[in-house]
Amino acid sequence: MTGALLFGLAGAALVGCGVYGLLTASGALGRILGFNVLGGGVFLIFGAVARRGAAAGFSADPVPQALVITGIVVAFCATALAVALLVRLSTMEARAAPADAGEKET
Amino acid sequence: MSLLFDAVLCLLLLLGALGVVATGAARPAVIAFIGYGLLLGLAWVRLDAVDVALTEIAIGSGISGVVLLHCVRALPAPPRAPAAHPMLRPLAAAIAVAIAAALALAVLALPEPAPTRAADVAAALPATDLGNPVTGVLLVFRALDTLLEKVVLFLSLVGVWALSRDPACRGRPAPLSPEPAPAPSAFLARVLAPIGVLVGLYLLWAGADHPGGAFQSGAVLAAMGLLLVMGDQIRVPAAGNRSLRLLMLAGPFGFLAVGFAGWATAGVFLGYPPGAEKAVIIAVEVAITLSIAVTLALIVLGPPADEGRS
Amino acid sequence: MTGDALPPPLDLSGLAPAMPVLSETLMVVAIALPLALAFGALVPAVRRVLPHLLVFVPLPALIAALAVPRGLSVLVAPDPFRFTLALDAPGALLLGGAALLWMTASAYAMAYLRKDPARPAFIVWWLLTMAGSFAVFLVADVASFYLAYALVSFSAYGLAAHDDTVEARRAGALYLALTVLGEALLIAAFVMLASGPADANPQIRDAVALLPASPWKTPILLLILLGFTLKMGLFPLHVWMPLAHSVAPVPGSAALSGIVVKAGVIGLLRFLPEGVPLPGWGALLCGAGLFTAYYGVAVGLTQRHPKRALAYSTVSQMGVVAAVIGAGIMNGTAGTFTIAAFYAANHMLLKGAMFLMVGVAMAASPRRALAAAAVAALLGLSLAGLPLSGGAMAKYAIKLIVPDGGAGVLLTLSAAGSTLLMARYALLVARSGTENQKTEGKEMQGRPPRGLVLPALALAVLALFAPFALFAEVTGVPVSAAFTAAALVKGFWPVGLGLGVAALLAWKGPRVPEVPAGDILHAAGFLSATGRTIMEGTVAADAVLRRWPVAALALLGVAVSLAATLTFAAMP
Amino acid sequence: MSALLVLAVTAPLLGLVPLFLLGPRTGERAALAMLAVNLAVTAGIAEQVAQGGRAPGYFVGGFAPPLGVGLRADGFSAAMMLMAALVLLLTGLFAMTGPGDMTRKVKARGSAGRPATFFILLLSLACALNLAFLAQDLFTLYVALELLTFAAVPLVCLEGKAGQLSAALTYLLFALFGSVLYLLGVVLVYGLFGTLDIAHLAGLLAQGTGGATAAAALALMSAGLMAKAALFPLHLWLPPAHSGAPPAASAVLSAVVIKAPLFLLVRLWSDLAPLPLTQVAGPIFAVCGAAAIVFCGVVALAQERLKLLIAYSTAAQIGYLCLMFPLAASDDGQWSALAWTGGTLHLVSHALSKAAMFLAAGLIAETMGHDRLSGLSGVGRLAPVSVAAFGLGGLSLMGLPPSGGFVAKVMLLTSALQQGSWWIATVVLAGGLLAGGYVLRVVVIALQHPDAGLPEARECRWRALIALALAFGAMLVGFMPLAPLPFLDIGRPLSWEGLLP
Amino acid sequence: MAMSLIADAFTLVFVAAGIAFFAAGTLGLVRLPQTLSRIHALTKADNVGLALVVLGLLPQAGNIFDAAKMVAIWLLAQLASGAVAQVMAEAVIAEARDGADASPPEESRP
Repeated sequence: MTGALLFGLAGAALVGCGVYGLLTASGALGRILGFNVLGGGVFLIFGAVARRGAAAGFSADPVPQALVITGIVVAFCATALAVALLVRLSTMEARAAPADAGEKET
Repeated sequence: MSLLFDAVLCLLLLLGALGVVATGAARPAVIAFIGYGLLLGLAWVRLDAVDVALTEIAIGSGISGVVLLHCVRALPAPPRAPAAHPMLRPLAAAIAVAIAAALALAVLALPEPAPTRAADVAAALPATDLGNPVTGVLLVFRALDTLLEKVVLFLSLVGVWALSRDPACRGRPAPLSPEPAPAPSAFLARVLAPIGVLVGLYLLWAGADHPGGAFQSGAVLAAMGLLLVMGDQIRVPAAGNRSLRLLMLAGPFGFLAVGFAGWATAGVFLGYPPGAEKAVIIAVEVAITLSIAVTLALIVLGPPADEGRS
Repeated sequence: MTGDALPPPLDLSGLAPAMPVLSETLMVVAIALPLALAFGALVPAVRRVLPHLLVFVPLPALIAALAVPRGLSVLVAPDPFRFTLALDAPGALLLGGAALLWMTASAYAMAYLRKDPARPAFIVWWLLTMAGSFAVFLVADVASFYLAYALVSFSAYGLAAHDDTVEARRAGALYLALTVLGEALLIAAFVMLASGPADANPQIRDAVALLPASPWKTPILLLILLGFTLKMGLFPLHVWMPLAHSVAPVPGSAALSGIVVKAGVIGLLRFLPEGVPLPGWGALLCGAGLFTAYYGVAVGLTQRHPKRALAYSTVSQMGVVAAVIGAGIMNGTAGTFTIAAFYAANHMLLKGAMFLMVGVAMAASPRRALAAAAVAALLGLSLAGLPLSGGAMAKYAIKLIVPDGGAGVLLTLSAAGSTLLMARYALLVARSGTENQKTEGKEMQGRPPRGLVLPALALAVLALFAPFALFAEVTGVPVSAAFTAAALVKGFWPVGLGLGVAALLAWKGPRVPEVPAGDILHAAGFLSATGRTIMEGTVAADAVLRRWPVAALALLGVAVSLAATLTFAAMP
Repeated sequence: MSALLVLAVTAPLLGLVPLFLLGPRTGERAALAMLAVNLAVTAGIAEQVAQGGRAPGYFVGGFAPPLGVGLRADGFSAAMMLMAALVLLLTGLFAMTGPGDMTRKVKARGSAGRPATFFILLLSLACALNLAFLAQDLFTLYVALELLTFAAVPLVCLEGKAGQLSAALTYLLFALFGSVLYLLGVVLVYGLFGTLDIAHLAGLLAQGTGGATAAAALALMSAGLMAKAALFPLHLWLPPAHSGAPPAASAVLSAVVIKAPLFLLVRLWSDLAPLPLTQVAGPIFAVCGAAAIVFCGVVALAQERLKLLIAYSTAAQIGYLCLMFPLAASDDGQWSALAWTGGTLHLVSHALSKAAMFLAAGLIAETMGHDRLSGLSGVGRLAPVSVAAFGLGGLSLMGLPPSGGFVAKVMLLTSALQQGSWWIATVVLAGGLLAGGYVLRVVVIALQHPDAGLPEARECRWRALIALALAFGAMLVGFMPLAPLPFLDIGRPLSWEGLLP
Repeated sequence: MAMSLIADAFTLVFVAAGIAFFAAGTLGLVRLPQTLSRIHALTKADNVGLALVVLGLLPQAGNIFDAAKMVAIWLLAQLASGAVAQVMAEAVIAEARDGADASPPEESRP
């Protein structure tokens, strides 16, 4: 049981948590967090694969690591866009429903 | 001994992730997410991927954390969410466990002489006289992915700006926090910013041979920019500001220009002039860092507010 | 007896050298002219002059039907598409009849719709249906036949739903739904048919020649029969016809009932193998035809409006045509198709004239309506096969195909039935003159405008005497053979029986309630109810499926099931 | 090493600089020029493929796969690129601020600055689509998919209405869920084989190594692509997103954006996966496709709003391509080639006709002020050219001659019947029936006499003519011969022959 | 040989002390009732703990630059935790003041 394999299994577990988050989140923010946890898990598995591929003087295979860096930046862009959409949507709904703030928000 | 440390770290990671996913309320989930992100950075260090650890902590949990906290503050108290189907949680848990188990089996069943591209990278790296193989892969061997990833970053900012009600997208985004910045954060901004910029530039310079590089330094510089804005040291930049837009375009289109220049010098798109690879790569990295710093900061600041309204 | 190598009746051998080029261009112009004018209607200048041109548009088709030697084919488009036209005996008969009906009905329509604001739209649909009908009779390859059939079917909707009343919209919707169903059935049959011969878009003749040997013979024949009898209006697929024909304006229902229905007839004639005995299918078609013949008469008798009575008469007559074709292919007798086409052409002209007479009667005062009813009665009796009339020629011709066995007797008895229905129709026409003479608001007290009367009478004359000219050519038997004493008696007794029963019924017949148009449609009300519940169920299921948790579960379910199946498959 | 491939990916990006820096009007003209250049480049590639008879390739940066990233254009991708470039150019012309537009109330609704954003997104779409059709590396395809999603999501909520925003958010989150699953598949593939280049992977997979994990990876990637292509039962985001978006945007979304994940699904199962696996997976996709055709067809019939009806029609028509999988994967060459051509022609004719229908629907909604079907009776008088464009597009969906849809339907039917899969034939026919149902329902309403009074607005004629041009394009596809198209077989089976030592 | 022994012993002692302070800080975080006292415990104990750990690791550092970097880390941590503690404290006091005069404080989010 090498270190890389351990983190691979941790990655698999994180994918499980992410999937659970995406399935059960009630609001969009919960889904965004679930997506990030799921992405983190996938990248961790990729890191474990990289670590197993250590050869030719490198302590890990650099190609997957480069892909993970690109993946993290893309995941951030996705989170930022989703958050911007969510914020704009909630401000519009808040502005659209000030009148009936009293009774249950439809 | 280190295996024990890894095991504890994995356990903490799992608990952090469960914390993020299982809590209903938004704010604790985001705070748990930031903590989980830092632990994830540690995990990357244990996997000998220091570049990735830097990126994960700086972008994955740092700036993402800021964006998510900003979102939590902007969200009104969530309305009573309609009660989800009672069977949903157990079913989701079952599927999650099944998928995690299947993946674990797949990871365990990976072929023993692990297939790797390390040898090819080792063979091709000296030609670019770069020390850090990850930067080599990012900027030389798979340069197309990085170029397009910059366009993705640019597009997400265009997407964020498209949400503003001010059609010309020229105005100034709303300030991050409505009330004036408290004194200590102004002090922190004044003291920390120069150090942060120094660290960012160091990361950029070291990136050629040691862990570091454009993404990580860009993120640090963006963080410092945000710190200055939050400390009311500098005004929030307007979206229409011409030099800002030039900086934003420097990354993707500077890289594209170098790519087209590669046709003349190295006879192939995104090829580097033989002999002067390192200089050109560093130039590209500087352009990318500037555009990443500006774009990340502007994404966090959000869409330009309406002309009339504050 | 007869065959393709038939000398055309109008012998233009005088123009011998230019003969092939002339007839080819004639065939192409017959279709191209109405199509071009239909698209030309977009230009306001053309739109203004169209009403006056309309009468002459079918002229090239008429000349083509008369002058073009049979069996001549012309390739209009280059090879990959292979849009070919060809003229054979059945095609020529139906084309000629259609051209005559289009000409007279066009003149009639222009007078009938003179004050209607939506006339230009009607003219465009009129021209498109005309082009489609000529194309369907002329076209020779499978894909182009499907194109022509679709053109005539869908543009006929424009004629049916012209008045845009609520009932017209309902009838139009039903017509479109069944037309689309028919198209689906036919495309399946054509695809199976066309995969026989090597190239992708074969000639109909080659494809049908390979039909008996094709592995999918049964499904092809079933789909072809279903598709075309739906258009012909055989029971139970006839529900749309009474509805559509009664809501359409008079010239529209004349075209619908006369010509558009014949697209189904030509479809059967083209796509059923001639000379190859198909006992099972023949019997099925003949049986369905006979049943429809009697069913049409029975329901037609209960109708209160002359147009609906005529619609059911068309259902009945198409049953007779189907019976003739069925009997013909049962034992593969040669010449069946030409005679069936002759009978259909005769029906086309008579039915068109009768519909126009209904329009004339409705526009006339009670006294003049009686005169119109007299002409209508004469046409009706001719349709029923009264000796010495054109219809008798047609009845005599189909006797040559249907032997004197069970089918023969039933067929002759159906003549009695249709006499009964024609009497009822004449009675309704006579009565229709009185009630709504005021509502028409014609200023000339009760005198129908000349624009209506002249074309109607011209068509009536043509309908009564055209069969005589064509009889010899179609059956090869001299006309005089039909005038022998025995033939006359054999022709007269069914008509006499019919008239006797009609008189009996008129004297003290029971008050039969009117069967609503599209009779079994109302019985099939539950179909639309189940349709609606299915739709609501699907929409509700869609709403559930589009909730986030369900969709996310579906995504993971798809991934897991795909992985599972592939793993078991990949397991050596 | 054909340089045109690189131009196809990078040329549209060059249009972003003037758009972002200069004013909207000059930026718009530059964008249209770039879209025209894009069309010229794709036409050049198609011509190169046709002349050379083999698929041109390009190693970016000079590094051959598996280390570097390769671009390659075979017949199928060249055809798709040409279609996408044509639709994007015509939609761009449609969205251009025309001569009389500044005064029209459409412009006044605060979208003056918006066209610049629209054209930035349109150009990025062009780049993403060309990359998706050309890239031979699984991770580059992931970046292309993300680029596509990031360009498509803002398109949905360009006008900033609340409904559009929630539709865009659902679209973004579900597309991200799909792309993370795709990425998980890519990670497993790299773990197994150490390479991400499709040609190499095809070789390794053909040897039968990888077993269960390879199957799981292919399944995950396919599920991700199905989520992004909104194939039934994963179509939750498509109807609100495509119906809410502005007309030009929904035309592009429906016509070309969902075609890229479908294209990748086909490439995954025709070039990457070995034949026995494809023959096992084919029926599953066919079942999903059949369910999409029938289910979404019925729901489309029940819709009360015109744009929602067309959006559900898109969800249904996607199913047709998935019917192609089992037919194209069968062993007998002739009939699978026919199914392959039929599927491609359906993709192309659906793109053209659906774009025409959405543009026409947009104009109808703009003329009448709403798009509720009950209130649209008699719109044929006000917007005759738009209704004609809608009708012609509908003709292609129904599969009536002389339209591209007819040729595709005949090819799929022939291939299905020859290979004895009767249920696919009946589904194709049922699809035609349902399409007939909802298209004729709209055309009949448009041609009726107007119940209520008609507003005095007129349709914008030059935009309606663009929609008509697209519909005629769909009809022109109908004049393709009913035989397998050799052009589509150039470059198959996939290999870097000639380019790689 | 003796030098490294002493260095190891030095590191062991100081790092252990540092960890003890960290443990105290975390205990404070968990046990103390209000936010203010929690911030107090955290900043005080953790900073001292970090100082001790850094001090303990100095001899292990390879060269002078790494040692300088570790000290720099400690300084940055001091700066950040000090400033952040102040900001949070002000926020908590402001929230308490708004809560007190406006209306009974609705359950403040944890």
